Amino acid sequence: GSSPRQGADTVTVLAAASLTAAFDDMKTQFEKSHPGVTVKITYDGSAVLAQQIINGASADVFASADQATMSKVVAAGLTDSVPQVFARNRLEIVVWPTNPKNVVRLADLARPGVVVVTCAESVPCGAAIKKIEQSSRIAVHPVSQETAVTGVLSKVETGEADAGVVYVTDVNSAGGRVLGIPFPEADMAVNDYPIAVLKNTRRSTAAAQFVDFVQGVFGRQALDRVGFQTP
Amino acid sequence: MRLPALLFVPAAVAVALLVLPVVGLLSRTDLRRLPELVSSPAAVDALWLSVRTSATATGLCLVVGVPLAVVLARGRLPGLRLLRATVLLPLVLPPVVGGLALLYLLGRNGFGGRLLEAALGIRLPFTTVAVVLAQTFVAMPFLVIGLEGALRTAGARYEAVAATLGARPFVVFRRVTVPLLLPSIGSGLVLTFARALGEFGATITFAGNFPGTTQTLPLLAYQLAQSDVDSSVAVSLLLVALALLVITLVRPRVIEGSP
Amino acid sequence: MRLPALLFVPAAVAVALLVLPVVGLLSRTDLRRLPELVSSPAAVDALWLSVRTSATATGLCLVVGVPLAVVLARGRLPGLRLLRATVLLPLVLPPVVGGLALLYLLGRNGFGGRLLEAALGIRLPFTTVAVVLAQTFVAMPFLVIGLEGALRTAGARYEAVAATLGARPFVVFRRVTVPLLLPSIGSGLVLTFARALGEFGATITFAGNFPGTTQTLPLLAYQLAQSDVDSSVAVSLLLVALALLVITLVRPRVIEGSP
Amino acid sequence: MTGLAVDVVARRGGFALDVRMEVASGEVVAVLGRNGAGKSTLLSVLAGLVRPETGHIALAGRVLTDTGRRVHVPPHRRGVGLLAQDPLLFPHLSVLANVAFGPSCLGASRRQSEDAARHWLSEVDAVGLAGRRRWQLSGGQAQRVALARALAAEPDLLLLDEPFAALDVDAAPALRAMTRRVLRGASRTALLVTHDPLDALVLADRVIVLSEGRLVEQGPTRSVLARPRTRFSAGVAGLNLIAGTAGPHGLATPDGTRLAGLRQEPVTDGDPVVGVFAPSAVAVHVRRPHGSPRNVFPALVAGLEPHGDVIRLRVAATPGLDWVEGLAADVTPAAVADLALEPGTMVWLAVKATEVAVHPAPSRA
Amino acid sequence: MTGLAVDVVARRGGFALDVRMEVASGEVVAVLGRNGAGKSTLLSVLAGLVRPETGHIALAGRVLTDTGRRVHVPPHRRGVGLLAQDPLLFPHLSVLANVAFGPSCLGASRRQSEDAARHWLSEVDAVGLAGRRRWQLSGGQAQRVALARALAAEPDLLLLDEPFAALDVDAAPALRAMTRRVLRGASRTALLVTHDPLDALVLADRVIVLSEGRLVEQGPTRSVLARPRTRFSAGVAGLNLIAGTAGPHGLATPDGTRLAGLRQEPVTDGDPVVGVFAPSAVAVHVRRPHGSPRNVFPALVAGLEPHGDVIRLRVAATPGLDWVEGLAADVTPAAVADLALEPGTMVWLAVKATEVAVHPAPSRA
Ligand SMILES: Nc1ncnc2c1ncn2[C@@H]1O[C@H](COP(=O)(O)OP(=O)(O)OP(=O)(O)O)[C@@H](O)[C@H]1O
Ligand SMILES: Nc1ncnc2c1ncn2[C@@H]1O[C@H](COP(=O)(O)OP(=O)(O)OP(=O)(O)O)[C@@H](O)[C@H]1O
Ligand SMILES: [Mg+2]
Ligand SMILES: [Mg+2]
Repeated sequence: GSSPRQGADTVTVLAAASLTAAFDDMKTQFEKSHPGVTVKITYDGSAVLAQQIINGASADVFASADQATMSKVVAAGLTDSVPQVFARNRLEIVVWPTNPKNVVRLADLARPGVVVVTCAESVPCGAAIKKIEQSSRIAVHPVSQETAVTGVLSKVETGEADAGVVYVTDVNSAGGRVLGIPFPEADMAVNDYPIAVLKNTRRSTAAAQFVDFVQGVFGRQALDRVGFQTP
Repeated sequence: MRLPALLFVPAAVAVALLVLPVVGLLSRTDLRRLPELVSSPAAVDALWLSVRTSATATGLCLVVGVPLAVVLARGRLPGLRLLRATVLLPLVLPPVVGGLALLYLLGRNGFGGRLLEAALGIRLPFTTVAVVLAQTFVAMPFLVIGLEGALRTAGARYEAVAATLGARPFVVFRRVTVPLLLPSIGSGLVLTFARALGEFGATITFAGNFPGTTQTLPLLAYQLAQSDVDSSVAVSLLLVALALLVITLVRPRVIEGSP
Repeated sequence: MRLPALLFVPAAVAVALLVLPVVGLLSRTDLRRLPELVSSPAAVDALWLSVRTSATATGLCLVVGVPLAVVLARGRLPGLRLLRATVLLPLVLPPVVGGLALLYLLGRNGFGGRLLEAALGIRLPFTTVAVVLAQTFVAMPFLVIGLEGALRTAGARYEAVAATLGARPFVVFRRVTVPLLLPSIGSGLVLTFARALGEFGATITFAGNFPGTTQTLPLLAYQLAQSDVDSSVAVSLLLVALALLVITLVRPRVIEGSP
Repeated sequence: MTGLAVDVVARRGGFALDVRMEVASGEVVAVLGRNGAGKSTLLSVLAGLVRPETGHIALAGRVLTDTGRRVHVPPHRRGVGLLAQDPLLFPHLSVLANVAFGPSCLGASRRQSEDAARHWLSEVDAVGLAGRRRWQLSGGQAQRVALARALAAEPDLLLLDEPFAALDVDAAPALRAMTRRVLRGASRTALLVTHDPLDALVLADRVIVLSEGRLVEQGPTRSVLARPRTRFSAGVAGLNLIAGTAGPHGLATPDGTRLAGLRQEPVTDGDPVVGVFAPSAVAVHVRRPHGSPRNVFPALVAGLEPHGDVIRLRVAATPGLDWVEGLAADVTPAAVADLALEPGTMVWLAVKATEVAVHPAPSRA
Repeated sequence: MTGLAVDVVARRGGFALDVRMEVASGEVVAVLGRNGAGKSTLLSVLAGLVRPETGHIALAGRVLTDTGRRVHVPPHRRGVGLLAQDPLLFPHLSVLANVAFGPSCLGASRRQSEDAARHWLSEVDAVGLAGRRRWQLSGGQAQRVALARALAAEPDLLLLDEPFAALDVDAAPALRAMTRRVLRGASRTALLVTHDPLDALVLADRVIVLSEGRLVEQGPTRSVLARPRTRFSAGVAGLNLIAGTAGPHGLATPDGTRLAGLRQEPVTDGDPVVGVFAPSAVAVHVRRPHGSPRNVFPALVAGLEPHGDVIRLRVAATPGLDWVEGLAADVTPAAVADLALEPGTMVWLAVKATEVAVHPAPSRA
């Protein structure tokens, strides 16, 4: 059968959806600095990607949006290197650009009359907000627990919800269609992004080079541009 | 009628294609954990919500879809051909985009939504009604297209006979068209109910995902899949069992007809 | 035949339900940006892949689905009733779980996958073949159920006549059953193609989302939705246009029959 | 006038129906004609199932169709009942419910309509079938139920398309008598398509004959059957008919043969006429006879059929004498044996001039 | 034996067919019987479309059905052709392709089958319809095409279910003659269901009569029609028949009335017998006659129908004389006028003992 690898010099990367902008940037630069090597990147929810790896998707590099998901792949014995954290992401409140409900703090989300959407607990951004709610003792009552960050964003973008909670990087990638509002409690649940070379890869050199590139100067710059913190 | 032996080979391939994956699914599921996974409050809530909304959506499809099918098959309006193509819209629209379309129409900023809010003070998104609407939108073509085809094949001969016996058009519809269509309505409803029951993309986009209000079984299954594939599969199997139950209960009675 | 006036009210409601959301969608889309969004290499690749895979899947459904429908409607096997219910499995399984089921069967650790790898050195998951399989799996019931219903309504009288004229079962199938079924096969194929074209959940789970290999149009639309809702909608509209094109091209010819 | 007035042109594919006729209220008209002549099409037009291209239909003073004024009363409001050639019983209803359908559409209660249905079923001798479904009936049983259903709807104008075709010899006379009683009793206007002259004789006041979509002959039943003007109605009446032009001795056929006969009505020489004579008036010889009969012509035996106590012989034409084709002659079984008549035998037919009645021909035949 | 041997019991809902019969090779048998008697069911069983419950069918030495040995040759390998009551032309094929279907199934090339189809279409006078579809045909046209299609398949055993029912008076004799030629020419074994005695007389060597699923009478066509043993076949033959038990003077009806007649075959007193007499032998009186005729009984006029040159009168029973129901008497039109006969008139029927032929009755009737 045909495989997603098209040439001898292709590195296939599976990356969390929130990395889309940063990794697209890196791909261009990496291919420029490594002539003859093509990078193919698939973006999706980390859990979905992990599931694919475990079930035999042939890929060279996996960049996850959280540690828990990466550990599943490690536990399945499918990594070739020790996963390394290369980026951090923190939550931000997201509102309609004009901020009609005047939301400025996390506590404003608990105000009656403010329609809020968050992620479901089973996805990383939902787990994070849950953690924050517990430690800050502020109870947010969302009308919907979205299963993906995009769900939260689209509800705020369309004006259906007054506010949501997503990652900084998501706010940035949505451009001017939403407004991000940082809040201090976000420090309580910072998300770590690990990256690893996968087992069975026949191009471990190029794969390792890409992992290094992500952690290198250019990678940091690219991550920084879209709002990631780098360790 | 004797069936050609040659037919059984592709038929068997088809059955294999349909059944083996489900066998695969079962083989990887820890059936002992099933009862526990399936009886969690979240699963029970979602199940009940799914049943209610899918049944309502199916009913809605029946009430408006049967007339639409009759108009499409028997009507002589200009632009009928275009109308016939529009019935297929929800079928080809990716469900997520379908949900978006509903949101643009009936959301807080959509013209329909503004109208509803101004006139009746109703807001649809994030409510159970939104779930029903999303399901109706995606499932309706399944009823309409099958029925229209059946009406065309059956022809209008019995309807003409009824008219010569003095039956008004509505009487013809009620006492001839619909009863003759019952087997097709039956199988169309099965498809519609199944589609509504499995609906995910449009629901989550238009109605969101809140336990008890808008979190149907497929939404729960999807959400669980992010963290716990096993319970996700378990919930899906619950869905399958439910659908098969409804189908075997409803189908034979409706479909029974002349030999 | 005159249609009862009362029928037009629910029919109009149905049309509104189907069409207005799409109007909402168009009203919020910047149509001037459309050509640019739609002609990106990614969109073109995805479009082409979608067309190829959906057409192949539809062909596969035709080849194995028609025989299955005939066996279900005309066969006299024990357990036929159970078989009939299993045809509905892919319909009620949430597509993501359907994809999971395929993965469990044909994936690296599934028994089918191990067999294939050992015997032929083939790995299916995350290949274009996997896309076709996923689409076939979810779309097949749409063909089979409609056809089976049509076969039941039509009855076996013409087939009996053919047999008394000396036609072998296979000749009866080829020269009587299939031609008489053509209108239903036509509308069944439309549904099947549309369903395959819009297939998302099973594809992404079983085949992944690799541009050029497995990233069909709905997958692209999904991916774009993460960053750029507008292009996502644009791509979806491309999908709709494509489906409507195919349908209006194929449908009238196939469905034309006796008045 | 309070009956039925029809003047329509209707098209079905390449076929055109062009009929103008009037039927008095309470009159029963038999519609005769070859297969494909347009009989069923005419009934469909009257019932409102086929829209005529142009024309006008009025029943009891009500305009049912007027293409000029774009009037087309829908079938259910015409008061026109149609028993089509195909019984088309509703498959989802019992026999009783099928027959009760019409009465219940007229507003009768469920009980009343079922009583009416039982009454009509007993009229067609099918009460025993009340609980059955269509596929549990034999061909003739279905035909009876369809007749009962059409009668039960009590229309102003009843259209019957070969109502007695599938019935057995016991049932046909009984149902014919019943139909006669119903039509006469309620003095209901009716059109009856049939291939059986008996139906026309027993039931109809008047006969019309269609050919290729046109009305070619009409008149009181007995006079049409006694003095047919077209070969078709002659065939229905069991008579021979030869068309030609009037001459001093009788008529001349298109190929110039002269046929002696007696004029029944005044005609001018050269006018189109028909010569009519009974099969029993035809003598059959194996050698050319030389005797009193003035009309003698050769023919080939095409077929022999028993006809009551005699054998009816049908002939085919010899080259050059096309008009001989299909003539009938009655001979005794003894003569058949004596003359060794069988298909293919060459014979001479002789008819006395006094037996040939010459009538003016209809304008189109 | 090389013909057809049948001994079957078949069930359809509450109806049971129980027939045992043999047909010699090349023989043509007419199947008569009331509506619902089981004629079509018998043909379906022979064609293999209905599986008998128990029994055995053999054709030309081949076993087609043997429920004991679980043999059931499928329809397409029986060499049995069936023209059903409903023409059922394939709607997706042209008329030509419909008729060519059979030949092409026998392995003929496309060209050969179409040639054959054209031949058979010309035999039924329908070549002009070759390019049409089913819905473009009139009832009679469809019937002809279906006949051509059945003949074109050239089966060993041909089953024809009312093949001439919808045909016009021109076509019926021609097609009857053609069918006769085909059946005789190829000496093909055939069963022909009909309600028309003419079909039986012209086409069939032998007649069987079914009643309620059982074979109640059979024999050479002419003798069954001349000496019917059941009221049904008497009806087909146009004769009157009264059933009873043999007595010294003739027969006694179930209600005890004595009917004088002449025994035609030796019978013992008390045996079941039938008395047969022609309608022309019945004299009709409005007052009780006192004359030579020994058999005189009252009746009510039920209907009057023209029958050739005479009027055939059918009577209904007066209370207590049930067996009178349905008897026929032929009278002249003048007598009808003189006696003022009309439905409901009370009359006396008189039949001379010498006109009543007494035959042993069949075991079941
Ligand atoms: N849809 C059609 N297209 C073309 N020709 C048609 C169509 N319908 C009917 N015809 C033709 O119209 C003619 C009249 O048909 P019609 O059914 O009225 O005949 P009919 O007099 O009832 O004959 P029959 O005695 O056989 O029933 C026939 O020659 C038939 O072939
Ligand atoms: N599926 C069924 N269920 C019950 N009864 C049936 C079924 N099919 C046929 N019958 C009955 O079987 C009997 C025989 O039917 P069949 O069609 O053989 O009659 P027939 O002799 O051909 O009559 P006709 O002259 O009216 O065509 C009828 O009384 C009919 O009502
Ligand atoms: Mg007709
Ligand atoms: Mg029959």
